[in-house]
Amino acid sequence: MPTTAFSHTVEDAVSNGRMPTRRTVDVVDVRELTPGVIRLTFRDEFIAENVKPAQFVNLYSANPQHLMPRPFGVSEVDGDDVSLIFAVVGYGTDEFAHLKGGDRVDVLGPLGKPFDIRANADYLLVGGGLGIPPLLEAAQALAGRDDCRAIAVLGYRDAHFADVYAAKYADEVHSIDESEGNVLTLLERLWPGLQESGRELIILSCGPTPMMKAVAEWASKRGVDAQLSMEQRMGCGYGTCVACTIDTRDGREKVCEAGPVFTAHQLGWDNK
Amino acid sequence: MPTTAFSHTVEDAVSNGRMPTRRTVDVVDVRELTPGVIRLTFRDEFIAENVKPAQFVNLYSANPQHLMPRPFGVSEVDGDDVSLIFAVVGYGTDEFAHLKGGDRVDVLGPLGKPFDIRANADYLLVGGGLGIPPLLEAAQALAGRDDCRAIAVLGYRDAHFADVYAAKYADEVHSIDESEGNVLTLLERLWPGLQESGRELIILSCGPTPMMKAVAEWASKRGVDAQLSMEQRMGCGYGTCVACTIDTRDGREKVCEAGPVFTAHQLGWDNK
Amino acid sequence: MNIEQELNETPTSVYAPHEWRHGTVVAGVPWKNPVGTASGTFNAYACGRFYDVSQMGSVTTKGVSPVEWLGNPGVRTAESPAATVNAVGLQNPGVDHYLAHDLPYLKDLGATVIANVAGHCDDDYAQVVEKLADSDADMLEINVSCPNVTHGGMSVGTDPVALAKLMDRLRPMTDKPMIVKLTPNVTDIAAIARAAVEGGADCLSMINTLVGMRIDIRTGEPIIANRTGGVSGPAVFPVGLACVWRVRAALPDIPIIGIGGIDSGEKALEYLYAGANAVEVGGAALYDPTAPIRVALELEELLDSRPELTEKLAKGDTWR
Amino acid sequence: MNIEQELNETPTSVYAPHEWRHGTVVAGVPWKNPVGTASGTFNAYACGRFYDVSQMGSVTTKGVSPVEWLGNPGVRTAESPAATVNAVGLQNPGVDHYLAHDLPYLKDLGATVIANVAGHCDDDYAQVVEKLADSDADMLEINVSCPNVTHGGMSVGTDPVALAKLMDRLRPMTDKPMIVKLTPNVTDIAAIARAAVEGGADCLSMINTLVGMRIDIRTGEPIIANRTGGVSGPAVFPVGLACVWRVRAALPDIPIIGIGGIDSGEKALEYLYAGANAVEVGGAALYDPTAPIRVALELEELLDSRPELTEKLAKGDTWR
Ligand SMILES: Cc1cc2nc3c(=O)[nH]c(=O)nc-3n(C[C@H](O)[C@H](O)[C@H](O)COP(=O)(O)OP(=O)(O)OC[C@H]3O[C@@H](n4cnc5c(N)ncnc54)[C@H](O)[C@@H]3O)c2cc1C
Ligand SMILES: Cc1cc2nc3c(=O)[nH]c(=O)nc-3n(C[C@H](O)[C@H](O)[C@H](O)COP(=O)(O)OP(=O)(O)OC[C@H]3O[C@@H](n4cnc5c(N)ncnc54)[C@H](O)[C@@H]3O)c2cc1C
Ligand SMILES: Cc1cc2nc3c(=O)[nH]c(=O)nc-3n(C[C@H](O)[C@H](O)[C@H](O)COP(=O)(O)O)c2cc1C
Ligand SMILES: Cc1cc2nc3c(=O)[nH]c(=O)nc-3n(C[C@H](O)[C@H](O)[C@H](O)COP(=O)(O)O)c2cc1C
Ligand code: FES
Ligand code: FES
Repeated sequence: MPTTAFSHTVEDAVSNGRMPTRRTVDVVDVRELTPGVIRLTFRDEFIAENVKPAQFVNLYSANPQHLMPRPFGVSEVDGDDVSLIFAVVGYGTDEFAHLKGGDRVDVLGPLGKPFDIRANADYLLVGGGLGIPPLLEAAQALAGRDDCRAIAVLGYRDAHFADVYAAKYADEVHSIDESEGNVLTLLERLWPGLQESGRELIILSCGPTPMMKAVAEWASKRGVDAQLSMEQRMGCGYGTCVACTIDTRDGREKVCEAGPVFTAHQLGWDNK
Repeated sequence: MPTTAFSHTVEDAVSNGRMPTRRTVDVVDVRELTPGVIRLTFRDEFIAENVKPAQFVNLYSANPQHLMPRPFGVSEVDGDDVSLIFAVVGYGTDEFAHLKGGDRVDVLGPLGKPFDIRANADYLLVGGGLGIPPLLEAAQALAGRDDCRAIAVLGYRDAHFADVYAAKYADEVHSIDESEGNVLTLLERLWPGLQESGRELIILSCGPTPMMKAVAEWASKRGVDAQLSMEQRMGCGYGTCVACTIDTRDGREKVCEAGPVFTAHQLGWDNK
Repeated sequence: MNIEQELNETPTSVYAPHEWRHGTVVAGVPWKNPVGTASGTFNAYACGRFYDVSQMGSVTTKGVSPVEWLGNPGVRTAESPAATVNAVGLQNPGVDHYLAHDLPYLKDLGATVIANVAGHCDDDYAQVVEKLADSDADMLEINVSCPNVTHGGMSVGTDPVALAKLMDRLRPMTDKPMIVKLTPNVTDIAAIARAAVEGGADCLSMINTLVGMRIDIRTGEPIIANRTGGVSGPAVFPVGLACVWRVRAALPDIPIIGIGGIDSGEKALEYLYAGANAVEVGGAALYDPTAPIRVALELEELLDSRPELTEKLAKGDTWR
Repeated sequence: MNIEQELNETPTSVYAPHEWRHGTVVAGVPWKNPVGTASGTFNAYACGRFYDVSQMGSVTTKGVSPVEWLGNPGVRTAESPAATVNAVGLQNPGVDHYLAHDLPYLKDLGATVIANVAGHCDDDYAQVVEKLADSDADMLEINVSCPNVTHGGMSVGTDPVALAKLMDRLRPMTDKPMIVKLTPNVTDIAAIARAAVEGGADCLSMINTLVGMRIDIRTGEPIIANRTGGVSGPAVFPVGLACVWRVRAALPDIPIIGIGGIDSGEKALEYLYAGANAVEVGGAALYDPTAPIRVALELEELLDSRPELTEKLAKGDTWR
């Protein structure tokens, strides 16, 4: 009952030099891309203005028995509209999948350390399944730039649900599903043409851990730097609880704060 | 997530000879009668058809941190529409007060033992504050009958929020607020005229315990039977948890099952 | 994978009769399904209005004492987050009334009945067990874990020596399977469990309620007249689960009935994976009268796709 | 009466500086208001992005050990109804890092700092206390109640003899007020509390987390790598409240910091009425970063209409 009397507005936070806390935002659109895969769009000016590729937002269930954050990478920003793409895997994602435009949902963000996008480079955006959303956001960030190329390399189990979003921003979209192979198949195929521009080639990747590991090793063998966006169960998503750690060469690090992006070297996946 | 695959329909229950369990119903109307006093109407055919005066229904919060039943006497039935009148006193009533037509709410009922309404009698419906709602329902039940008269005697703190509903059904409505006195003041005033019909006079009463006790003693002195609708904190509302007991001459009884209606004699308030 | 997809889409009635597909055996007693009702949240007549109580794996009746007990006065219940706090204090009409009314009523319906035995001292427990020894009850559950009585109840269930002594006395009095119901309000539940088993318990059930309270901020005083009460409901789920897990690790062979916070088939299944032989639904019935039968039906659908588990259950074995 | 009406309708900012109206004194240390942050759910840098942490009554930092600890592997957290289950295992960079970074950072901000002390054995605790003895920390909190480490932690906090022995060693090492943080996972919390006070504790804080767990029904295995973890959040509120109530009844004079499930000013107030001197907000910060400061502001409004209580608090006295 009482929490209503307190001001949580974004303006109040920003004018006091703070990051806005958890807040309720309007859901703009929810659609099913392929069975069990949902694209949800909500409106939040603060996130829309500040989010960078591979940063994530926490969504919160409207059911107060389900308190924990549900972190999702941002896949696209359009004005003040922020989109996520997620798979229905449990209680929270099932609840969010049943939201519709006009409903409301609680969010926090943007959170985490983004991909390090440098000038004058070619980017291979290597995504697998529900790891693809942050790479769409990376494609969008790269779309405006003359000094960079974005080549999306996407692997799916079956339906190529994200190709249409990748195609909006990436210079090239290559995708594959399990009937034909995986992202490594595509990388092998593309490799000969990739060195032509003479620019540095950088891999940004997100997907299942075995896939990212294989991608990192593939990259390492070819002297290509790779940045990998990791997942871990989170207690808070903003660095206060130390629940979300993974082991890196720098020690046991928080995925929500030191990550989600780590270099292949940090993860020890570069065979060095 | 999973509870949806099970059938809880009223028809299913009735056809199997069972009482329907907790179910979600449509809210038809919510209005504030006086500050902090709400009249809520929902649609439920089963309750509308079966409820008797002083029976109650459980409402449940939509917030799963608030699991306990909120019992409310039914104040009026109109077709399939069931109305309650309640004061905002805590979490649940505050939540229900903010519902509006078109929302949904979970209910269980009708529950408890009703007033014993016998033929050929005059009824004094003596209510105080938020004890008035079940007496409105009693007035409605008596309204159709030629062999009975219903005389409402209503006490309020200030605003006479229920008079308009009492007047729809009762033969007479007398009301008073604290600036002038209490229901005893009215009873004293009415007493000389009450014996004229020659029919048995019966008091049905609901309100704060001290008021009901005073009414019972007033009645006892005059040889008038009194039935009193009691309140107790409830764990279930349907007789399974033994949380809601009060002490009576018959022992420690469940208010939700042996009551809420008890006779003045059962309560030991008849000085016999 | 969406858990929801594991559930049958055809509505199953909580009211209609049902052919159970996955029965089990608990300490030698067959249960139609692995879901019972917990003591104190089940009343044969009240619950029977809503569903056919004989459809449950078992039903456990309210704690019964040698003579009528009036329980605690005043307000007995308060809400807490995802839970309730109760201090009924074992009000019941006594064992003779139980033998004359509730027990025959339930047996006539065809229910598998566990009689929950309450006492303020060893003599009380012994008197009740003596009267139930040759009754129609299928199992006896010795409640040494009620937090809301001053004597007996939890004071025995927190002391392995006192518990062993009590069991030494009760065990020879009957051939019926004897369950000891444990409290989570102890430093080492495995030690208490061991004492119960050494004393001859055929089965353990856990958990009873956690000690808790609420205060009314209008008055600054406790809401419940007894001041503290027992916390039950979804909030206690992870605590009950950990108790079963620990006791299973300490005692690989003793049958265990898992109780605490179960309000869905999934939660029941977690208890089975933690090593319980069966489960009971308690507080969920307070806000959803058909919760016990719904949980049984939900669990059944989840078990349909888990043949390794149902094979074990059918033999009275456990997952771990 | 509508509780909501007790709250000021003018929005109060969780971000802006605030003049506190109701301070208190805990074991001789002034707090700006009676609300602190609980250990392990507060990180100076992470929380400081959202609100001015120096505005809290106090802040308690994460358990600190003699050297860096890596904590538990793998998945460390799981959801449970109105709660979370965590098994971090006291990961921290060690006391030297703490003295070089976190502590000066917080003191520079003007925060009242409680340093939470962790150890696997008595020597560990002693090494940390020795280093903190002359530090800028305002209070030391000896964490003998972490359920997620194999040695030390809860094993000391469940044994009055071991606890008294530890306190005998630590007490003479510093003049700083020493808080002992108690676990609810014991049969008799008052006995442990007494041992702590006899060993020289200036203050008690309670509760740490309840032992609990969750199992993934897809695999049948525990979600958390450590298998069991500590339950915190709204679900544990009535348990924490009852612990404070019982310890206050047993020890009328010892300062107590109430912790467990606090997510609103009302819940904080219940702890004060149960006899706590002050409270701390833990798990609520995990799903609402500004929960601690919001609770402090909500409590302040509730205290405005309770002068008898605020007078006591101002003197460091308690309601009961
Ligand atoms: C940085 C980050 C970015 C992510 N981005 C995406 C994305 O863009 N699209 C997408 O489909 N998924 C993404 N995930 C995974 C997503 O967070 C989980 O699928 C989701 O939280 C599951 O919630 P649930 O309530 O349905 O599952 P439940 O099992 O009901 O959730 C219970 C708890 O476990 C946590 N949890 C369950 N599964 C996971 C998981 N795989 N990873 C982390 N936490 C989990 C939940 O957050 C919640 O706290 C991301 C995870 C992280 C850490
Ligand atoms: C048989 C019966 C009929 C009732 N009929 C009416 C009515 O017609 N109109 C009306 O205004 N009120 C009625 N009440 C009282 C009403 O149930 C409570 O005011 C209401 O439950 C308070 O809920 P809350 O969530 O706002 O309070 P909270 O304090 O948030 O509720 C917490 C718990 O305490 C219980 N509780 C709190 N106050 C009371 C109380 N006074 N009596 C019983 N339980 C309480 C709640 O049901 C809930 O379980 C009736 C009570 C009973 C027992
Ligand atoms: C109102 C109430 C009364 C109870 N009475 C008894 C009892 O008589 N005997 C007993 O062994 N347990 C009793 N219990 C404990 C429950 O059987 C069960 O162990 C506990 O509530 C935990 O399960 P739950 O979370 O599913 O409710 C009672 C619980 C409640 C809520
Ligand atoms: C993620 C997490 C980490 C914790 N770490 C510590 C710790 O290092 N030291 C400690 O004394 N308590 C620790 N605790 C316990 C809390 O300080 C607090 O006592 C407990 O969570 C109960 O309060 P709550 O319900 O408000 O969370 C931790 C709790 C959580 C949730
Ligand atoms: S999730 Fe809490 S620190 Fe990362
Ligand atoms: S409220 Fe449960 S028996 Fe009356």
